[in-house]
Amino acid sequence: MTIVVIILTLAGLIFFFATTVGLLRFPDFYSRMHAAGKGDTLSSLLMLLPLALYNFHEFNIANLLVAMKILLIGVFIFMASPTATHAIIDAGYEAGIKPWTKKPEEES
Amino acid sequence: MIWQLDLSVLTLIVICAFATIMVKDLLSAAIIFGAYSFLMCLLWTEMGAVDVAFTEASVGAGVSTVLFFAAVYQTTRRVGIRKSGRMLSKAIGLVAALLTGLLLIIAEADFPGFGDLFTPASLHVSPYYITQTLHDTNVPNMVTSVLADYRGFDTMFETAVIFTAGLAVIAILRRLKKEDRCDIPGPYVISEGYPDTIIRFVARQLVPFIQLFALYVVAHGHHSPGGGFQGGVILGASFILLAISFDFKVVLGIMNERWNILLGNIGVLIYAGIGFLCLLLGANFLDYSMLSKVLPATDKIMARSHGMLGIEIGVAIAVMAIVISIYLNIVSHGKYDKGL
Amino acid sequence: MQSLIADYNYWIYILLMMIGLYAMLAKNNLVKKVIGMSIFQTAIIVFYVSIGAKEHATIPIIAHGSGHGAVETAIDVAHYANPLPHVLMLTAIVVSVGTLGVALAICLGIYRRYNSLEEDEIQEQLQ
Amino acid sequence: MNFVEQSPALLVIIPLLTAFLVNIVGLINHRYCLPVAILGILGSFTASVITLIRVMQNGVISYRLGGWPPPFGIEYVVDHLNGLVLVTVSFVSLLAVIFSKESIKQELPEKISQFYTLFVLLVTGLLGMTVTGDAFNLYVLLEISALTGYALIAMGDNKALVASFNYVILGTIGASFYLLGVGHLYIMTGSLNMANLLTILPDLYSLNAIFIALLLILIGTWIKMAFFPMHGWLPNAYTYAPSAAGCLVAPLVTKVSVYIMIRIMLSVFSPLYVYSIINLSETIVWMAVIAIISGSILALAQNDFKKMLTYLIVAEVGYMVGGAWLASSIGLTGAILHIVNDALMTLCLFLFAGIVIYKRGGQHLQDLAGLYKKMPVTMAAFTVGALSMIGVPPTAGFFSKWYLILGAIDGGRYHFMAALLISSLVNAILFFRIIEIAYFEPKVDHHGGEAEKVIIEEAPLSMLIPLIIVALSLIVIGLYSGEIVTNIIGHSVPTGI
Repeated sequence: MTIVVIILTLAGLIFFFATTVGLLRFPDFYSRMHAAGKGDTLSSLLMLLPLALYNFHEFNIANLLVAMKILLIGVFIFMASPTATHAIIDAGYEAGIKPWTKKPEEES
Repeated sequence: MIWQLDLSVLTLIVICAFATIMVKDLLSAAIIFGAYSFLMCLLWTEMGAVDVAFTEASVGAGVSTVLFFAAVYQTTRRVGIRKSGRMLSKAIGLVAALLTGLLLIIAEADFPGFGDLFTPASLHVSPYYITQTLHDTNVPNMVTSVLADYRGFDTMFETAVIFTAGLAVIAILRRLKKEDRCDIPGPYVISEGYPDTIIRFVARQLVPFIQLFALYVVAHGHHSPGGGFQGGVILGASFILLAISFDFKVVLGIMNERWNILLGNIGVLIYAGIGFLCLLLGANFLDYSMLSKVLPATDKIMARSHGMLGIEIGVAIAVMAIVISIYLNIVSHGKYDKGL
Repeated sequence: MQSLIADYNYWIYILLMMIGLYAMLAKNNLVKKVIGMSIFQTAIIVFYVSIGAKEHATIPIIAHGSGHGAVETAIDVAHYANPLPHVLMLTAIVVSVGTLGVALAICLGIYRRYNSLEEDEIQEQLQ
Repeated sequence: MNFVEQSPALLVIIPLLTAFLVNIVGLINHRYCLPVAILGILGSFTASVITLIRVMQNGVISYRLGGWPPPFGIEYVVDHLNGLVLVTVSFVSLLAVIFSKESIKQELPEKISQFYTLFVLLVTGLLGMTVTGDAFNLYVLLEISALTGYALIAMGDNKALVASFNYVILGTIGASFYLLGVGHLYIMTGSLNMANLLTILPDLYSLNAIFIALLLILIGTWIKMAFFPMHGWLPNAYTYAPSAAGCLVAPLVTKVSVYIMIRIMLSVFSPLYVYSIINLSETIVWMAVIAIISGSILALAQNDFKKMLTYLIVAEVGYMVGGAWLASSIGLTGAILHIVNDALMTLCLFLFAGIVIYKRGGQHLQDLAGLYKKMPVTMAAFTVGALSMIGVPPTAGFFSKWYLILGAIDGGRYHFMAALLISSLVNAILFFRIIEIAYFEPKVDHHGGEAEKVIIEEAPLSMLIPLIIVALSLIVIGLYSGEIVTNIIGHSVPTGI
């Protein structure tokens, strides 16, 4: 059990790290939001899952309830975070931000 | 407390505070301020002040940020370029800040150490609350029992403060006449174009859960962090979410202005009324133990617990109504016609 | 030096307080002043919550205490953080959000009349 | 329920409940707001009078809110000092609410219900601040009165918004400093109850932190009462406020802040500490001297009648702070008596200003021209207020000034005495200038129109009656000030400072 928890947490941390790198290093608004939206949601889930599991070191109803609550947080993050990303990107699109292309910018 | 975590969060807080003050765009300032509030919330959780953290998360990071956004939306993002001739106020600010800092540093030398178990603050009054809360009120969350019972009078006026704030915003901003002479149109045009189906769908799915959670927070405040105030703010926030994702009119359709004001009044009246009921029953003001006379099958201790639940509900109603009212007024510039 | 490290919370609160106070008095933009005000008030909250913190103490909720009045074990005071500053600060947060709402409302009112949020531009129009 | 037994709580609870009733009633019809508000404040006034009588008969009252014993719960403590201030506050607000009827109809016709709700809440806050015996509870009530004050002032004309914003910023700094000071006391003692603090603190008097706690609280209250270098928010805020709001805010907010300062000095720190152990009184009396003189000089420079009054408030605050820090019991007596007198005098002058604005539509000094012929009763009442402000014997203002001067001599602070005399002289110049304008300069120069009949146009009765009552009360208090000092104030001033 502990090993699973450790592996999941590590995976979550790696994804969080990738998200952060993506957020900082990607070239334009849309790809950055893409990194933030996807990576953030997945890594939050990967962090919450081991927390719920870790809670089961001793199985009883109270622990089950706590684990359920932690998983509920995950469900709501899964609903809210992509929507928020979508809303931000939509706003960016309406504000007229041009997507980045491979061609150098000075040609256009 | 883990002091490494503490220290790193504090450093981030100071950086955020500097950034909020320095940044040249008010919208960015509002966002960084939201981050600042969230870090504060983290810090307080880490220090064991879960109720404070919960309140800060719902109020500071939630409602305050939304209010800043609404205000910036109705005014301007621009921060003017500083002209010369502002040196005097800068000098006053600097001198006042440095003097205050100096005074506080001198005082700090006499403080008992941080985290010390044997400070006067943790030896004089607070042991009574910690040891007696179950015995006196049967409420395991001492913050709730101190808030709603031992120092319930403070909390009543705290609710009155938020009511006052809501009323003050109405008094300052609300415009009942159709046309105002010195009216400046809002700077941003709301795109009336495509209603965003995804956002609306998700918001519609989330709102019932948010409200359910808010009710849980109110009802479960005796046993877990939370209570009337936090629950009320979350309820209000669910309406704000509706207003943002759908339309201003949707919220007004659910709760029009008169109902809103009435609910705000009723909430505080529930609180003060319970206190007054105790007074009518012959005890001192807010002495809930006397409620056992009117509540069936309760002894004095359970009466205190029930009294607390009653006032928490009152607080939640008042705070919900007032949060909605402040938001609607600020975002529509007091006209209640359209807004974010 | 020992106290410098041990009491870091108090130093940070003083720093935040100075930032807030400076922003309130020196900034030209009204919304910036309001933000400074909020920082100033949170600094005080940091101070109070730091008073209530205890080393190795947990949150001030008595665990498994839902039995009606019956406390299984004696309650160890050192085990729980001091609840009183938390209560006071709940009130202070509420007060600060109330003040924030009123201050922003006044900012909006000023903007409606003077079409500016800059203090010097408003002063020019007042003269 | 025993009304007499519960009077300390009722005097705050009644206006609080009334505020919500006013707002609910306002949703139905605006006309019902005023009667409800008057009834509420009347109830509160009755309760405060009963409380004062009980205090005079039985001594200090302690009321436990929620039934909890003092250091754990919140306690209300009424002694002679705050009993007197309570009666003053509720009396002044009763007159102000009656006065507001016509003026609010003219100035803010569409926001009557909000106005009265905020008005009654402000009264609640001020009464609560006065009656409470808990340092933190005082902060919450301070914020209630501050928030209502911001809103009431911001309801005025365009300039009022800017003034109100400055008030928000400075008022928040003041309240936060107070809170910080209380925090310092809390970290050093672990208590928030004033009486409890008084017993714990003597062991800690040597510590810097206690001194700084006092300093922070003092700075906080000074900002709230507009003590001279920190007075920047006051003149504009009070000048541009709606006149009905000005009549409540101007007489009371600064005075209650002075009361809080005295309460903190006497009941949290002891007279021994503030006058003997720390060496602050000389500095503060000098600051008060500067406040009095600069307030008076700035008042001389004004052409706007209301603005002139606001600068006079700044000078009067100097009187009270200086009197409280003279380190003599006579000076302290004078300061406390002056809280009462100044509240009434300021009310009198602001009511007059409200009537002038109502009738003439302006508050410039020239708008006062020819008033003696048109409004003889109003001007007679104004003259009483002005004489009291100057300090002419039968009126109340003379006696508090007399005690202050005696205290200055007693404490050997002759510069304070000189400042008081200079200020009286300036007041005399100011008010005689106004009386001259109002008496001799007619509004339109009438060539050969000597036989023209002057039509007497008094203000409506609802405005006139409060003004007459307050003018009469100034004389009555003047005549009975000896009794007030021996029977009420004498019990609250520690002897042998």
